[in-house]
Parts: sequence; C-alpha cells; structure tokens
Amino acid sequence: MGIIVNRDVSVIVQGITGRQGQFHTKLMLEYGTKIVAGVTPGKGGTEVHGVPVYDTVAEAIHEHKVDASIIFVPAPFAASAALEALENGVKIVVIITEHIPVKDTIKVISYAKRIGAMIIGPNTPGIITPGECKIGIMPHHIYEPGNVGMISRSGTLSYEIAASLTRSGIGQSTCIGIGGDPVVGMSFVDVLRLFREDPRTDAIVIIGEVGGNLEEVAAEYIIKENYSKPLVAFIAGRYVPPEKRMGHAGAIVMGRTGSAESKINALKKAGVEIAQKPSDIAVLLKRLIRR
Amino acid sequence: MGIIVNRDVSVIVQGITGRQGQFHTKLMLEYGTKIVAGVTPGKGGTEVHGVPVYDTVAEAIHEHKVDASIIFVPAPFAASAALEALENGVKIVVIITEHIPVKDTIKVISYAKRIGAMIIGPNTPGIITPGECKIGIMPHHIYEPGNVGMISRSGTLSYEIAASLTRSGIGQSTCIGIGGDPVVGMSFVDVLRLFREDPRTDAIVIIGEVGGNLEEVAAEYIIKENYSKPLVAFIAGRYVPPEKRMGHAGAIVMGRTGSAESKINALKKAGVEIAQKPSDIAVLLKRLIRR
Amino acid sequence: MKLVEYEAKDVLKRYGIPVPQGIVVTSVEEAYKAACKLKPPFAVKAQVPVSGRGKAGGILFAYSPDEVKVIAEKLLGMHIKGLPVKSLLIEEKLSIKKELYFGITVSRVDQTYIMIASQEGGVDIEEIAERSPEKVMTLRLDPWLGLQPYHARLAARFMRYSGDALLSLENIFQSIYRAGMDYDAELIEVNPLAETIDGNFVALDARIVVDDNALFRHKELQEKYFELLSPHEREAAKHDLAYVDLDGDLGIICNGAGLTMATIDVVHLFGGRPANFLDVGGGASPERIAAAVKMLLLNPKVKVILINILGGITRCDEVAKGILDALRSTGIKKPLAVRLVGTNEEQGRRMLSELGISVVDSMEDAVRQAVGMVRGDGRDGDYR
Amino acid sequence: MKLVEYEAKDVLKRYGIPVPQGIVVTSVEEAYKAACKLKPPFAVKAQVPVSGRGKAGGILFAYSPDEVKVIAEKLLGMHIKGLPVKSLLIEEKLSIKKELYFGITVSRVDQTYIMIASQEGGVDIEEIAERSPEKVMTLRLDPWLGLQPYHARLAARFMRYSGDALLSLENIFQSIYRAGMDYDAELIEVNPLAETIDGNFVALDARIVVDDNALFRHKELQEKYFELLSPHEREAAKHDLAYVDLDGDLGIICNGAGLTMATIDVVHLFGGRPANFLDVGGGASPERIAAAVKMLLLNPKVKVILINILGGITRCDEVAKGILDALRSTGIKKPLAVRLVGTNEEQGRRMLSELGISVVDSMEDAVRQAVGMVRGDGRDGDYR
Repeated sequence: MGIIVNRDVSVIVQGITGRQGQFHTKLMLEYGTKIVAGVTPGKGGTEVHGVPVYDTVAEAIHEHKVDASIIFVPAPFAASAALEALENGVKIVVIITEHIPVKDTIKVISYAKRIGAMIIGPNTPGIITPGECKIGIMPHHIYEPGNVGMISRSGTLSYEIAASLTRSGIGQSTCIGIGGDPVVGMSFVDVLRLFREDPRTDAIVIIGEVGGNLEEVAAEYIIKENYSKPLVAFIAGRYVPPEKRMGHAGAIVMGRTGSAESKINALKKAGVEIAQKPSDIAVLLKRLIRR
Repeated sequence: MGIIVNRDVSVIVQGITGRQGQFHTKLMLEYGTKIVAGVTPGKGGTEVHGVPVYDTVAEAIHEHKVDASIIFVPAPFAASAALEALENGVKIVVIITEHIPVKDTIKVISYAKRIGAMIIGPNTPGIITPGECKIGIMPHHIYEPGNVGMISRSGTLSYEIAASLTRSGIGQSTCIGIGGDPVVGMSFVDVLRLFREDPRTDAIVIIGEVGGNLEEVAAEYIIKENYSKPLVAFIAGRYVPPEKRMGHAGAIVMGRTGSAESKINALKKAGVEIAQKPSDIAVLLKRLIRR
Repeated sequence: MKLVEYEAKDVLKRYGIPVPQGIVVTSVEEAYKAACKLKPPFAVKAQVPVSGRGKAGGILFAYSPDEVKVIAEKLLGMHIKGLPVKSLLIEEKLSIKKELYFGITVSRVDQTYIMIASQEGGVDIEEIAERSPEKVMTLRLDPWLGLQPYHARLAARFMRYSGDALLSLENIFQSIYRAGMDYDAELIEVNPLAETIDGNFVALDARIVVDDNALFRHKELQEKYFELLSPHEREAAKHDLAYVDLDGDLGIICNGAGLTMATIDVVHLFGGRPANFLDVGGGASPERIAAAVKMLLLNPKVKVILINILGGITRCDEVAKGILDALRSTGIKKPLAVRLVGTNEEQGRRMLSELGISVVDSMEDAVRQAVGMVRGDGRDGDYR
Repeated sequence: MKLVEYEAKDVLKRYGIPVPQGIVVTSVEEAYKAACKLKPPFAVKAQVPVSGRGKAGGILFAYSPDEVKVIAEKLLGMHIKGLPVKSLLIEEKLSIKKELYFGITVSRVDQTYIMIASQEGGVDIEEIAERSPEKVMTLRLDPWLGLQPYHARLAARFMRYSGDALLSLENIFQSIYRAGMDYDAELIEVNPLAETIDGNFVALDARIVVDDNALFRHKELQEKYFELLSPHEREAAKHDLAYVDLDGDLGIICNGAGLTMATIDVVHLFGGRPANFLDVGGGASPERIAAAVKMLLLNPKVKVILINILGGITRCDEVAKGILDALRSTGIKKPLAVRLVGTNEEQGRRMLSELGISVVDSMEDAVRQAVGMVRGDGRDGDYR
C-alpha cells in the first residue's frame, strides 16, 4: 500500500534510451518496479534491459496495460511527452526532467487537471513506496518500509532525511518529491490529503524550502481541516539572500513572500513541529509517534 | 415548453449597440423574450430600448440572472465574445454572426463541450419557441405555437417553410437554425435527441442542404436509435454545381461527399419522408400526423 | 480560397518542407529558359486551382528543354475544368520510391481539425479511402493542443517508418500543420508526399484551401482572392454578394443561401434553367440589392429576373428601393417576377406596384411566373 | 533573467505599447546630447535590473540638459544593491493624471498565469496589495485560452475606465500579455502605467523577468544573460553549475538545491559562514565536479571547502575523480571536508582516501569538521 503507487502499478519510461533513462530503468527494475515498456521516438523496436522500446506511447499502450509513466525526456520536448502520456490515458505521470519552461509546465498541468490525471513534478526525484515500487531516481537502498509519509520539494535533501529516518529505525510508507520548480503538478496539500486517507501512514514529514507559498497554503489546510496525523517539517534556505535563485527555479525569495521565516511561522501556527536541522526530524518523529 | 428555450429564459445580447443588435433586441423584446442586459465594450452605462448595457459579460452576470446569450458581434471578435459568455457560465450561446473563421469557431465549440455548454450557430437565425421566446432574428409573425419541431441549416429557407406550415394550420413547438457554417455547435442529431424527449413535439422537419454529411449522420442516428417520431426532410441544392461555394460557407459539394442525392438517399433509407419542394412539407406532415 | 500548386509550395518552403527544384513561368520562352536552369527530366504542370489536373492532362513530363517548350506551348492557353492555364510550374522530376499522403482538414462531424495520413498517395484521398480504407488513418485533433509531435509520429508509424525517417516525417508533418494553422487553411495536403530513392521526403504536390472568412487576417491573400474570381463573381464580391455563374437564362436573386438553392431547385422542377446563384445575404441594403439587380440587367444571358425575398433581417421597403434604383440607373427593362414578404412588406409592394411591377406571395407562384416569362408563350411554368 | 528598463521598454514598443520618448546612454556626454534631442523636463534613470531603484536614488529629474549632465555624472559609477550603474535612460518626463499597475505573472498556487491589475501604481504591487487590497484585482488565466480581450476589459473596468479609454487599455493589456508570452516571461509588469493629463496611457516603467529555462527559445537573450552574471556566476554557468556568491569564507559544494541550502543553514547553525551556494546538480560528470572544486580552490576568499554529496543520479566515483582532477590541475591545496554517500560509494571513498582525504558519513559531521577547519583551532564547529 502507501499512496499513489504500489507493487501492481505498470510503468512506462519515456526517454528510456537516454543515459539517465537507461540507468534508472535498470535500478527501478532491480527494485521490483513493473516497467512494461519504454518510449523513445526513432528507437522503436529496440530493447533496454529487456524492456521493449516503442516510438510512441500509443503503441506501448496498445501492447501493454499502463498505469503510470516516468519521463526522462530533455526539457524542450518533455512537456509534449507528458501530453502524449496524458492523451493516451496514463493517469500518473512523473516528470523527472528539470529546466522545463514554466509556460510548458503550466499547459501540461492544466490539461492533466481537465482530464483528471496526476502530474508529479517536474524536476522531481519521483515517488517511492519502499519495498514495493519506485518510480523515480532516488537511491533506494536508503529507504525502508514503515509508517511515515514524506513530501519534499527537493531531491537530495529528501534522500538525506530519508536516510536519517532509516538509520533511526523509522521506515516510510511513501516518499514523494513534488518537484523543485515554481509550478508543479501536486502541492503539499494534494499529498497531505492522500496521506490522511492512507491507513499505513501514521505521521508525515514535510520538507519545504524558500520560494513561493505552498508551505503556507499547506499550513492553512492543516488548520482548516483539523488535520489528524502528526506532522514534522524542515524548511531549507533560512540563510539564503533574497532575489537570488538558489539552483532550483523554485527556490527564490521575492520581496516579502517565500522566506523561510514566513513558512516556519505558518507551519508552527498549524501545530507542525519544526526541525532545526535534518537530523532532528527523526528525534521529533519518535517523540510524536510514541505519544 | 418546446426545447432549449421557453418564457423563463433570461437573455443577454452581446453586440447590442450595433445596427443589427439594436434592431433585433427591439423585435425580441416585442416578442416577449426576457432580455435582461446587453454587452458592448466601451458602451457600458448606456441603454438600448430600455435594456442596460455593460462593458463586459461579467458585469452583466453580476447584476442579472442570465441563462442565454445572443451574439451580434462582428466576425473578427465574435469567437472571443462567445468565450466570454461561456467562461462566465452562460450555458446557451446563440451566435448569429456570419463569416467567423472556422479556426475560431472550432476553438469555441471545443471549449463549450468541455464545460458542458450549448452553442447554437454560428451563422444561424437562432431559435424560437413560438409564443414564448425567440432568441434570434427570424420574422416571428410567420410562426405559430404547435406540435412540429423544425431543424434547419439555413435561415430564410426555414422561414419559407415555417410560413408555409403556419399557412397550412401546422404550428411549431420549437424551430432551431443550427447554422450555415461548415462547423456548427449543434448537429441535427443533437437536436433530434432533444425533440425525441419533448412531449410537445409530435413530428420533426429537417431542412438540410448540400455540403458536409450532417444529414447522413442524422439518417444513421434515426436508424440506429429507431427514432419514434415522424420526420419530413427537404434538402436544398439538388441542382448546384460541385466545388462551388453556394453563399453559405457550409454549402459546397466536394468530390463525392455533400451532394443532395447522397443526403436524400440516406434519409429515405432511414424512413424519412422527402419533400420535393418546400410547399410539399405541410402536405407530407398532415399525412404523417393524421396516421 | 484555393492556392495553386506553386503558391502552396512557396508556403511549404517557408516552413522548411522540401519541395522539388522548380520555376514558375507564364510563356513558352520562359519555360524553355527555366528548363535550361534545371536538371532533366522535367515535370511541366499547369497552374490551375482545381483537383484532378493530372487526369485532365495538365501534368506532362519532358526529357529536354526543347520538349518542355513543346509541352508548354500545348498547356498554355488550354482550359482545365473551365479555367484557362495562365502559368506553368517547370520542375525537376525526382526518382521516387514511394508515394504517401498527409493532410490536415476541418471535419464537420468531429467539429475540429483532423489529421489524415495514408500509406498511399498520388490519387485523391477520397479514392484511396474508398478503395483501401485500411491504408488511411484519421485522427481528431484537440484544437487547443494542436498537432503535437507525437501525433505526427503516429502518422509516420502508420506509414510504417521508423528510426531517422520517422523523425524526418515528424518534422515535416508538424511543419505542414503549422503552415495550415498560420494560413487559416480549411485544407492543407501534401499529395503525393514522396520518398525518393535516396531516402528523402519531398512534397511533390500540395493543396492549400484558405478559409475565405479568415482572409481579413491575410491581407496578402485578399488581393489574390479577387484576381481569381470570374468577372461576374468579382463584381458581386465588391458588393458583398454571393454569386455563382450557372448556364441557364433565368436570373435569380434571393436572400439566404438555402433559399437561393431551394429556388434554383424549384426553377428546375418547373422546367426553367437558372442563369446564376445570387444571394444578397442578410440585411441587404438598397445599394446591395441595386447592385444585384444591375448585374443581372447587364448580363445579356439573363432573359428574365426572378426575385425571391423573404425578409428577416432584410427589409422589403429597402429591397423595393434597390430594385427601382437599378431599373432607373441602367434604363434596361427585363421581365421581373417578384416575391416579397416579411418586414415592411406592404410598403415594399406599394413602391413596386407604382411602377407596374406585380408582386406575388408565394415562392412557387413567382417561379411559375418567371419560367412562363422566359418561355414567352403567356403560360406559367409547369411542375414536372 | 531580468531585463533592465530600457530593454523591457524596447519589447513593449515592439508590441505597440506607448512609452515615453527616451534615449539610452553610457556616458555623461551622451547624456547631455540625448537631453538636447528631447523635450524637458527629463527623467534620468539608472539601468540596473533590481526593484526599488527609485528609493535607492537611481531615478532623478532634471529641467535642463546641463542638469542632466550633473545627474548623469552622479549616477554613472554609482552602485545600486551591489550592481554598478553602467547605463542611463534619459526620458521626457510626462505630466501625469493617474498611475496604475498592470502585470502578468506565474502563480505557483494557482499553477497558471494570473493577471494583476491595480487602481494605483508607482510602488511595489506587494505594498499596494498589503496596504489597500481592495485596489488590486487578480484573475487566473486558463493557459489554453490566454488573456482574452474580455479579461483585459475586466481589468480596465476595475480601474474604473469606460468608453474609449476602456478600449485603449484593452489593447495595451492584450499587447502586454502577448509580449509576456512571446518572451516566456515569468513576470511582465508595467508600473506605473500612467494616464497622462491629455488622456493617453503610457508605460512609465516596466519589468520583464524571462524564464531562464526558456532561454533556449530566445537566442538573442541567451548572450545577454551571460553578460549580466558576476564573473564567478559566469564561470559556474559555463559548467552548468548553479552558483551564488555569499559573504563568508567556507566554500560549499553540494548536489541538489535543497541539500545545498540545508547545508548552508547547518553551517550557520554550527557557527560557520558560507562563501557561496554551489549546486553541481543531478548526475554531475567528473568534469563538472572538477570545475566546481577548481572555482573554490581559485577563490582566495574560500579558506576551506566542504563537499556534501548524496548520490542519487550523481555517482560517488565520478565525484571523487572530479575532486582529484581539480586538485591535480590547479596544484592548490585547501583543507577539504568531504561527505560522500550513495551510488558507487566505496569506490569514491577509496579513491579519495588514497590521497589522504578522509570522508565522513554524515552531513553534520562534515559541517562540524569544516567549520573547525576554518577556525583552525583543532576543534570542530559547535551547534549553537
């Protein structure tokens, strides 16, 4: 179980023949993810690690049952690849690609909402339900099955925290990277909603960062819905200067909005425990779950 | 009763301050149509025949309950006017304007379908439920309330036939012009479906013309659904040369498709009585209804 | 508005789509010179905006400039489907491995654009679709998404290409779509789209039909549009009238395309032969009506004029005024059969009857009267 | 990428949006000459891509070319928010009746573009929205529909205009939107949009922030982008590294923006002062790592380098190779604190330990070690 993905989900890899696509297809297969096909225009008829490659998603769908797609297609073509998956009925689309123009992302997300599909990312490490299914690029050996859900805007920072949880004996139900771009398909709220209904998730870790106000909106949601499960948050970027882009397109403090203080204060007000540094999260969680 | 419109429908007129808009607003008001507001950008705050004029549909909607809109806006701006009505929640949009580029029409219709609204036209005389409500430009004195529904692709030809029915003592439930353009919001099938469910409609007149294959599709529908109400059809353009556009953008015979013969044969096969000339329709109807 | 082949190919070139080397000429000497600049063999192609040019003998092949000269002589001045051949396209004839079809057109039933791809090209797509439907694929396009690269790839796959050929075709199809949308094309088709023996794809022939209603967005085409019309049609277009020449002697003026077509049909049923389709449209001004009547008064082919106006937007008094103005200004008299009902009906009738023009109530009466007038034997037309 | 005022105004001009008459200059003499060509009074405006220029003294007014000269002398060479003023925009100062605001920006929460219109302009829109929220309207735009004319009219109505002014504003707003979309702008705002005393609308100031990720679609901007970067940032951008100068002495290299920011935070918590933000990104090649390490080795401000790599896409053996290459090629030695876990971890550690570089497991251990190295007293950093 866990949210969104489990061991029964069938996955296609778009951009499977590229360096990243090949590498992570291998790792996902090793993890047990059911990868049924790959898609790369012009490479149809070949194979990658035993996975058949098609020129189009339509052909892959014709031959296989497909629930989800993971996209490694280069930025200029990634939005169209996502639309291809969506138009062919794929309901979960994980976009690993970074540097997609926001104009393109906005169109993809709008289309996905219209047809009721789910976009994870772009610029995300993906999603993992430890021990069952990984649709992403995270180093999976650091995860262990368990009862803590994790939502993160950043990739490696979430690995850091997952590894520290695992070392402390805290396993994870599902860990999802919502993506580091300014506009992403799923918000903290979207994922919190799913975790609330998930019987296997007992507590949730929110990993935020400067930029935007998704964390503040999440805080409002937690208050309004009287969110029942314990929450711990870490917000990165307390000491970064304003108006400078910190790597992620999404991480930028503009004027009054987007600062770490604003986010931390909002979450505190919503009763979320705030970790000062990544390693504190496990400590706080243990305390909360014991209660 | 009748279909789509009745005496309770509240209507706005987009392009109300133009020559046509003003003229037909007067006639519609005289007929008893509930025209609650008009919209012309730059003319907000004025009045036309006692109807308040706004700059935007949003302002009109804010002040009045609105069910339908009739559009007299010039062709280059008509599609956007229709989108304005649709985005503001108007569910019935009658587009009188002719010469709208088909690319624009296609976008409007696609958007309307997405949000579940109804487009009548473009290039239509509109819709009338005699004695109750007219959202259109037809000379209403030729109509009488009754039990025959009418669907037409052309304007004046439908007046010709309505007048001949009325003269023969046959009244009409609702008469709808679906529009003379190649792409229109409602098809014969869409309207036939509504007439089937309308208790006040006992027989239906289909007025088709050369071009396209909406009539053939209607014939297929009649056969497939085992359509229960008697139907009479007249198809204009039996003697027009191919590949020439006959006034209407929609009236053009291309290669094998769109000829009057093809339509007449298809409808005959579906059990529809075919009138040789407009005045035959009343004769055929009387015979069918008497049965 | 139909673009002729070389105009359509100019558009394709602008969008990076390969077309054969070619030169447009309007005289035999130019044709010879053009051939000298190109590599034989040659295709010599009449530039008329009609389909079925090839079957009508409008496309011929030559192996030397001298042969091109002979063929040009033959083609220039020829008429194809009634249209005079005024220019030729002299092209290098390529060695072809396969002929395909790709097009984007408006589908009335689907209420959107559709992509049409065929494994076979060179003849009308309708013919291929009828004979071998399995060779033709169509795909509805969401007008807000447009033709995405993956739609183009689906077409290329359907044509059984893969690898680099698939990617080349993807580019070409996307460019065709973009050209079609930019030009507000109701139809843009490349037929045949040829695969040459060296594995390249070339547009051997192309058709673009631009939506007349969108010409206001394409000023450069608007002028050409008028050049393509017949003199009568041009005169009509000036006054916003929809006009088509027919081959009879009974002039017809109506308002509304459907009513005009129906009137033509009824004229036939009563034994008459319409000289034209002339729709004055909705809400015609007296000037427009006058222009319409004048056109038919001045057309020597027209013996009698049948006016069938059912006023909706059109007002009968304005129609009467237009008729009277035309009669006065031309000074020409032809028998008139007039049917006039609708807005301001009485007023219109009165104005006409003052000049001795009688007005009838019913369309069929007017037709019968008009057909009788043409026959000139004092009897009305008969229903056959 | 932020365009400076005159660049943004050039874009607006291209879209037909009125801007004041003005001339860009880079020297005092040019400033004087420009003023002679324009009508007084003048606005003299420092061209730096930061907000709050006015408050920082970067916009001054003059009534004669001589006065312009004096002001230009003062402004050129000044620094605003750390950026040197290299060019000025000399403009005719208009007589203003009212200042408005109009902008299009990306809304993260709405996941689409929003239109922002304000009855008041001239100061930051955030400030207006906070002080007088009733004066500001925002509207979500369906990205497939875009800004339709009626959306623009709604904004004009909200600003309380009607009649011809409404139609002028409609045009201006649509043009602003079109410019924004064509340039892939994350933000395009005209502030103030002024109504002059003679009833015209003029863009007095404008900001355009182009989406860096979309620069591949705007080759002409790509070059300028590099010019705007600091030398360190430019060097970093060449190697696809995300780099930001900070004011401390502890160099930081991480993979992933979030981890880098968290590392900076933890360094602060342990009493250190980061010299930079440097994210090598996902799947960094040995070359990219080497470039990153080299940058910090060559930066005299950096005393110690903290490398914190958690391999996901990034492979540890490649990271190690990059570090070693940088050390070898520069020949510079600085204390290194390395944390390296993930794919091919053992191999990476072995390569480094062969050179006497010890590798730790935990981020906090590495930070503690690095902070201690900077302090140089043999003790690790402390959590404060």
